[in-house]
Amino acid sequence: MPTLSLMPPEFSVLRDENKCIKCLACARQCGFDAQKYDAEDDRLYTIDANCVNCQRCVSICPVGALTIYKNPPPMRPNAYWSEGHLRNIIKQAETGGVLLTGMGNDQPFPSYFDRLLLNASQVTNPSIDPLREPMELRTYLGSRTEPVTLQEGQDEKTRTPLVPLETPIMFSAMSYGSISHEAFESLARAAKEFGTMFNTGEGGLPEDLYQYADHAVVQVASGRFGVHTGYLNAGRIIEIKIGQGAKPGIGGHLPGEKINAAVSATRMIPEGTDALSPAPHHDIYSIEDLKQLVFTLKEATRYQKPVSVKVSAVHNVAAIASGIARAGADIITVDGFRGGTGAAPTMIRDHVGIPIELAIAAVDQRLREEGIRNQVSLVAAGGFRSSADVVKAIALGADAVYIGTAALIALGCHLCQKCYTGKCSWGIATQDPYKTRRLNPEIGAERLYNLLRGWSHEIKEMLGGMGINSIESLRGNRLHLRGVGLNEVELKLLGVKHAGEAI
Amino acid sequence: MNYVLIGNSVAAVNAVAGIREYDREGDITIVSAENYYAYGRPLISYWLEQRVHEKDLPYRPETFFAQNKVRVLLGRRAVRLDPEARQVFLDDGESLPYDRLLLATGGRPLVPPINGLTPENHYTFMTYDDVRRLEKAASPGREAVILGAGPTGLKAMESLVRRGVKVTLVELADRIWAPALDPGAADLVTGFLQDRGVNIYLNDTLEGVRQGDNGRLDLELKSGRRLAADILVVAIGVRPNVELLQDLPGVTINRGVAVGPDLSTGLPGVYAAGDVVAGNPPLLPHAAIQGKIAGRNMAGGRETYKPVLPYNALGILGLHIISIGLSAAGEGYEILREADPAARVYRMLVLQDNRLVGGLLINRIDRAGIYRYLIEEGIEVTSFKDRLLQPDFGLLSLPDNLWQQQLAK
Amino acid sequence: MEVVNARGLSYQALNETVRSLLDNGHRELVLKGVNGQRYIGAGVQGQGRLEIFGVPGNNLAALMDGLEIEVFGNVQDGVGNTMNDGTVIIHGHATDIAGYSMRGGRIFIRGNVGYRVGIHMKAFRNKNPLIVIGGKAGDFFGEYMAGGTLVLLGLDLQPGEAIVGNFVATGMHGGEIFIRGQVDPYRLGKEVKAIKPTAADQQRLQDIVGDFARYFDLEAEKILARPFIKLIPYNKRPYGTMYAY
Amino acid sequence: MLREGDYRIPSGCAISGFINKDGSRIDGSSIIQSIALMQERSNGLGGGFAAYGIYPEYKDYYALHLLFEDKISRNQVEELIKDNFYIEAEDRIPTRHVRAISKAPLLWRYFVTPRVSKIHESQETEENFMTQLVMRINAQVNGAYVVSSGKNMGAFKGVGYPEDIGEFFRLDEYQAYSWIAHGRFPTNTPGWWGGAHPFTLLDWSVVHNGEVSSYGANRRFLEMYDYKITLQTDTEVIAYAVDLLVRRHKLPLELAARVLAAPFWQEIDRLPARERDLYTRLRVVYGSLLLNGPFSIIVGFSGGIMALNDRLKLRPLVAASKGNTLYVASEEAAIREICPEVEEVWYPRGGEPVIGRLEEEAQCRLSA
Amino acid sequence: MKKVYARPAYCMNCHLCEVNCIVAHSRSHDVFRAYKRENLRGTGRVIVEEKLPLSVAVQCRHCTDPACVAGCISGAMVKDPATGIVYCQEDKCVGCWTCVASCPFGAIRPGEKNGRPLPLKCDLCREEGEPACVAGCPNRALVFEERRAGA
Repeated sequence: MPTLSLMPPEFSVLRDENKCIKCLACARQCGFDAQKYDAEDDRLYTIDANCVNCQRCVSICPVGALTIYKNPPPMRPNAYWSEGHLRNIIKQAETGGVLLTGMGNDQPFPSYFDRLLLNASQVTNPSIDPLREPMELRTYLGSRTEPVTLQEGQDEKTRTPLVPLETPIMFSAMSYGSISHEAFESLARAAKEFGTMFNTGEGGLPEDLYQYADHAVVQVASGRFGVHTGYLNAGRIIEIKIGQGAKPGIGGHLPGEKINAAVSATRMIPEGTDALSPAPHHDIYSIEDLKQLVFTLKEATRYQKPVSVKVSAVHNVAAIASGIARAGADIITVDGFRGGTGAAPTMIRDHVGIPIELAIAAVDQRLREEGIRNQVSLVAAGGFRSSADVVKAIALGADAVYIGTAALIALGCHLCQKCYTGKCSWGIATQDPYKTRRLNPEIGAERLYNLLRGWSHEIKEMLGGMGINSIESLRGNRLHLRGVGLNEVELKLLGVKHAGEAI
Repeated sequence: MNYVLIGNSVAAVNAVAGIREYDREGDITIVSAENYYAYGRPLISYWLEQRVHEKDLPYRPETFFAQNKVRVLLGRRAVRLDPEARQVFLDDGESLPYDRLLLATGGRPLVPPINGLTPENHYTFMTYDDVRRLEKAASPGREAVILGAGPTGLKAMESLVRRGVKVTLVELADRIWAPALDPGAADLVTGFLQDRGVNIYLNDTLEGVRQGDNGRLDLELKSGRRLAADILVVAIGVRPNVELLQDLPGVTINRGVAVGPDLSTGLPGVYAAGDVVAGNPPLLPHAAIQGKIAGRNMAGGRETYKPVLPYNALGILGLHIISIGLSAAGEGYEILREADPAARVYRMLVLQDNRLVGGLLINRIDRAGIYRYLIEEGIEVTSFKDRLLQPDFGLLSLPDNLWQQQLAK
Repeated sequence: MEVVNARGLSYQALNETVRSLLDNGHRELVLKGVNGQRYIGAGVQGQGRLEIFGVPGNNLAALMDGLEIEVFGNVQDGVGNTMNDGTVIIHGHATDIAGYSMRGGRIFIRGNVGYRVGIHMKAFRNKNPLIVIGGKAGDFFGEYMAGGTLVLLGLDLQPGEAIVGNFVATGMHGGEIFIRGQVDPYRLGKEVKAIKPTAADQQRLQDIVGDFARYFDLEAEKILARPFIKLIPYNKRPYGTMYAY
Repeated sequence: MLREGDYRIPSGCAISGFINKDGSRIDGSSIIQSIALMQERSNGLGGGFAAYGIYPEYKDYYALHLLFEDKISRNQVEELIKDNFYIEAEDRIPTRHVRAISKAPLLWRYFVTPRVSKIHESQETEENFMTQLVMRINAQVNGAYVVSSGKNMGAFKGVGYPEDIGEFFRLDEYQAYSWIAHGRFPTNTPGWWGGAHPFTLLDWSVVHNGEVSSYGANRRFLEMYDYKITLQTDTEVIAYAVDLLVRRHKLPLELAARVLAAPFWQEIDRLPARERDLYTRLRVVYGSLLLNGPFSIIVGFSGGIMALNDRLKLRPLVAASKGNTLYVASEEAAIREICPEVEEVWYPRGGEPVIGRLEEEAQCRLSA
Repeated sequence: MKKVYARPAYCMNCHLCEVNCIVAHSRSHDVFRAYKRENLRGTGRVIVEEKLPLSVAVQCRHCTDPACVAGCISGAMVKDPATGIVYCQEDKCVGCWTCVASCPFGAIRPGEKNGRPLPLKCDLCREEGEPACVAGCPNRALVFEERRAGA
């Protein structure tokens, strides 16, 4: 590090001394050493340069004495050379490293969710009141055998069982290691309580959480961390992770300092060693290799587990999805470019991949054109911010969605994007035992449950408005969507009409 | 069931509570030699210095006795016990039959035979009556000599000093409060008192008292020193009031009354608690605990009294001292010590075989009870010995299973 | 001993047969006429022994947890993929990605192996995966290795023939690789260094090569007569300094 | 021409139908009478009928009812028909002048049988071959529309009140064992002859009241199975859904009804294991065919009719019987109008199909 | 009886229990006044002990046979027979601190209020229902519940 850093503090913490009672909670809770206490002088002070605006101190302060301000831009405002560009250059000039970041793409690319509007019934057909009438959100994931015959049970020995979800919202893959045991457990508990699924990510399933395995999607990623038959058989769904929306085409490195005893036991690797996930699975260099892994996993679990394949939303995603369906996957998970992550090279996160809305539309359409849509479930992930986003995704053609960032926000995440430092003040993206205990899984699970409850009810309201009382009548029902401010290509890709056009 | 409690102090009151845990209906009679409802005896020094008023003296509110349906006979003395007939006779001839009897007669000040010493020319420091009498004499500017620099003498000293009396302490031992303070601590306290104008004579005692001029006393010490004083307080110890059981077959008197683990005396239905019990330190907590247990056992409980180590908390002129167990031990023990003379802080722990056996804390007494717990339970401290005197010593300094067990209580 | 004729059976049928025989307590199975059936032994837990005659298909012994498999013939890609425990003895060659992400157990290959063999192997607790290769290996040997042991013997090399390809052990951050003979430094990934085996290593090599020789009826002393080099990573965090924090 | 949005909408559609289970055939006057009673439910922008058993002399031929907006389209279609079929008979569909009916298109019918070589060429079953040809005409030939294409049945529909349409098509001259009828109140399709109900495919005919909100989902699902959706109406997708489920996927009609108006999960969860498994699979596999939103339909087919309500019963439906005749209609009065002395009247529950089939004997007689 | 139990696994060392305790035992019941006018900083009746990363709030266990009550020379410290709450009748306390020496948990600290001695110990916010420390614990590291002895 050069002796003189050219990096100006990004934030400034203001303490209202009139309010401050010097309880020192801020200093004890700051994960980034920005809040300090000088016992000798009985004085609290802040080191602005360290502040990442995670809001922990603001939230914990019992008297509301703290405010964090964004500092003015370090240089003359410039629409082209944005502050972000300047900061990145300075950081790299000082370190020579690859820029890292956490959470999802924060760049101002257009959001199609925000350009889609939903329909509602008026007169010619009734809206349905979800408070009064049954409103069904149950969704089954897996490959559907058709036609339905009157024979009982599975039609073929090599057909995997279907998996019900009580709401079409699952918790995205977030590995133990990248997030704390407490965060992980919160997700697991909430998934179980609500009747949906959480996803282990690529870090295995901690022994003490096997009680939630019936609601786990257990991931098999290129690093194969924690993958063994016990793990595969414990989970309800097996997911082969090919790619991740936040960083399509690249692997992941969980730094050795996050590999403590418990993480090491779960990942089944030595403590303190980097956990390196290569960009590709080195046993999958082609679609038929994917089929090989799909069936390796099915054989190893005696066809009792549906296999999902998760890919990033990239340019050719429709064709890739078709290949995945034909490779024997039961579920295709597509992760859009807004997907979050614990750590990704900034340039990759911000510039690779495509929006999930377009990916859903393209994949659903392609699978329908090929007549194989019913062979697979389509799960969408990557930046779902509200129940309206979920409804739009399902209307575009998804069976269900994953929420990751939204779930973390429910747990306390304030999107400071510093997950990769392992210092998370909220006890989420850290293994520091001083911080992980800040997230009581009881509370975490309740907050997640509440989120699912709220969103599910909103979905019911929206469905009811459309005159629909079952989620399957929404799936792929693009007539309930209208675009606003979209050009013809976009409308065509999304398969929707423009607002104002009749059916 | 008919309960008679002889004595009306801490042990008796706690016995009432103990009885009532088991027996809500039985008749309880308290025979009190004093004319007062039970009061905290240590409060007399506070009363004397007017930090506590008469209304605040009662150990329990008067309603306590009514609520617990206790008949209290004030100013009456039990003079004879007939264990065969299960009757106790009072000084006015009344006889009380009992099913269970508690001897909680406490002790009385030990006053040695000294030349010229008469009840009129000295004071003791144990009862409310003692201090009511002393109060009349203790006016500012007068001089007092206190014989004995144990806790009683020190509290008497404090209240007299606070009243403006000039005090001289005479102590037979080589240091004040020798059973509790090791030489280092005694030095600190002595210095503190001397700074506040208290005279202290060690290795000395009173040999003779003479009425001097102007009604003052002329005191002759063993060392030959002569002291003139207006007030003489004798505070050298306590003697158990065992007269009621004296010479009764089946009872062992060894200074105090010997009791079994259930606090029974050997006479059918007769229990004892408090200062009257042999081997019991004349300390309030001990009397309270014994009283409670004796009460329970009298009413059908089957509880064992596990002797509690002596411990004492004493404030003198703003200096706070807590002593626990073998707090003055020296040779043959492992001593951990921290002293900050400027702040008059002294903290010392006494260990034997890696277990705490005593502790002495002056002026920094936070968390003192944890040491007492370690001593009482005989807990091995090897693994956290280095933390014992750290400023942040607390439950978390103990091994995980211990603090977890403590917090689960 | 139960003999299964695999000729013409689909892999589903064959594996189902193998699993149910094992489930029913048969401990020794002989699979005859195997040709291309994949996933044999995949995910099977527990003890037992399979003898395979023919060429088993890809991902033989993948995710396997305890069986012993002896193959009288060559094997294809992915043998021992993510294997947890057990032993695979191959009286022939193996192709690419043998032992990928292997966590435990042992694979002995009499002949050569293909590309990316032993990559991403990891040790865990008492598990320390081992692959011993009689012949030579292709590129990316031991890439990303995080634990375990690779032994490359280079038997039967032609004069001038390289024992191993390029990019040996790139990204390696744990475990150890023993190569009998020398490797040109340019073939090594920048994350590893070659050192001389210690006496303890020699002792282990004796045991390992002893097993190998016993399985394939070779003379261990002769094999051990030639010196080995040992490859180990420089550190456990090969990419620790790559990022701007 | 009156179009939606021109005035307030007081009501919805009307449906009515009956079947003589003994196979006795009656003329179309009573079904006209029945549907006419419910004139308040329609707005003169559509009416139609389907009748079964009307062409006994051509019962082995597909009876193609076609409408053409011009001669060009007729020529195009006839060429297509000649290419693919033997034509046993053809004529203009007889009509009579009705003052309320105007701008009628050209209406023709052809009794045909597909050329075996063409079926082979298509590598399809005969029914699929027929279906695809019908869809090809509807989708590709501008101005032409196949009104019906089943055997021994026919659909008659147009813009106008149903009683006028019946009069126009001289339905009093046809004899059928089952009749279904529809009076229309379109709001979301313009009054076009082809858009009137019933909608048909092969033997299936569907009349329908209500608007399903799942149309987009239903439609996109059916498109996977090569149904060309041209009409933008719920009725069309209902007909195709029934065709897919019953003809192609071989589900009993009763179960097909359980797809269109699926039981709620809470009901399914309470079923005994075997049924639960079946119903779960039905919903999971065919969830996209759930008709969500209000509907009552009558489905006509060779040998029977089925009436069905949506699962919340958001639309009216009444059933009645007398002797061998099963009646279903939007309103009881529409039944009483033609059969005042019904023996039994009932109100089917939401999602519970009412099915009337020809008795076996009648079935044999009719197909003999 | 219902007591406050600490769940150290979730104690995050924020010390807000101390703040809430102080406010609850202040005259004003107002955080600013309690700290800035009444100067009550440091007078919490609950003590957060730290052995980072571990921390835990320690407070009176309201013992069945409280040593502090037995040891109290003035009868100020009592155990309410109805509620089981051990509390100090503040106007009776003379500040001998025998209670401090008695408590095996170190849960009583010597303090003072208005020049009078005051043992700082938890009284379960006698009149408040749920104790303030529990109500205000942001992570449910403190719970107010009935537990079986020995459980």
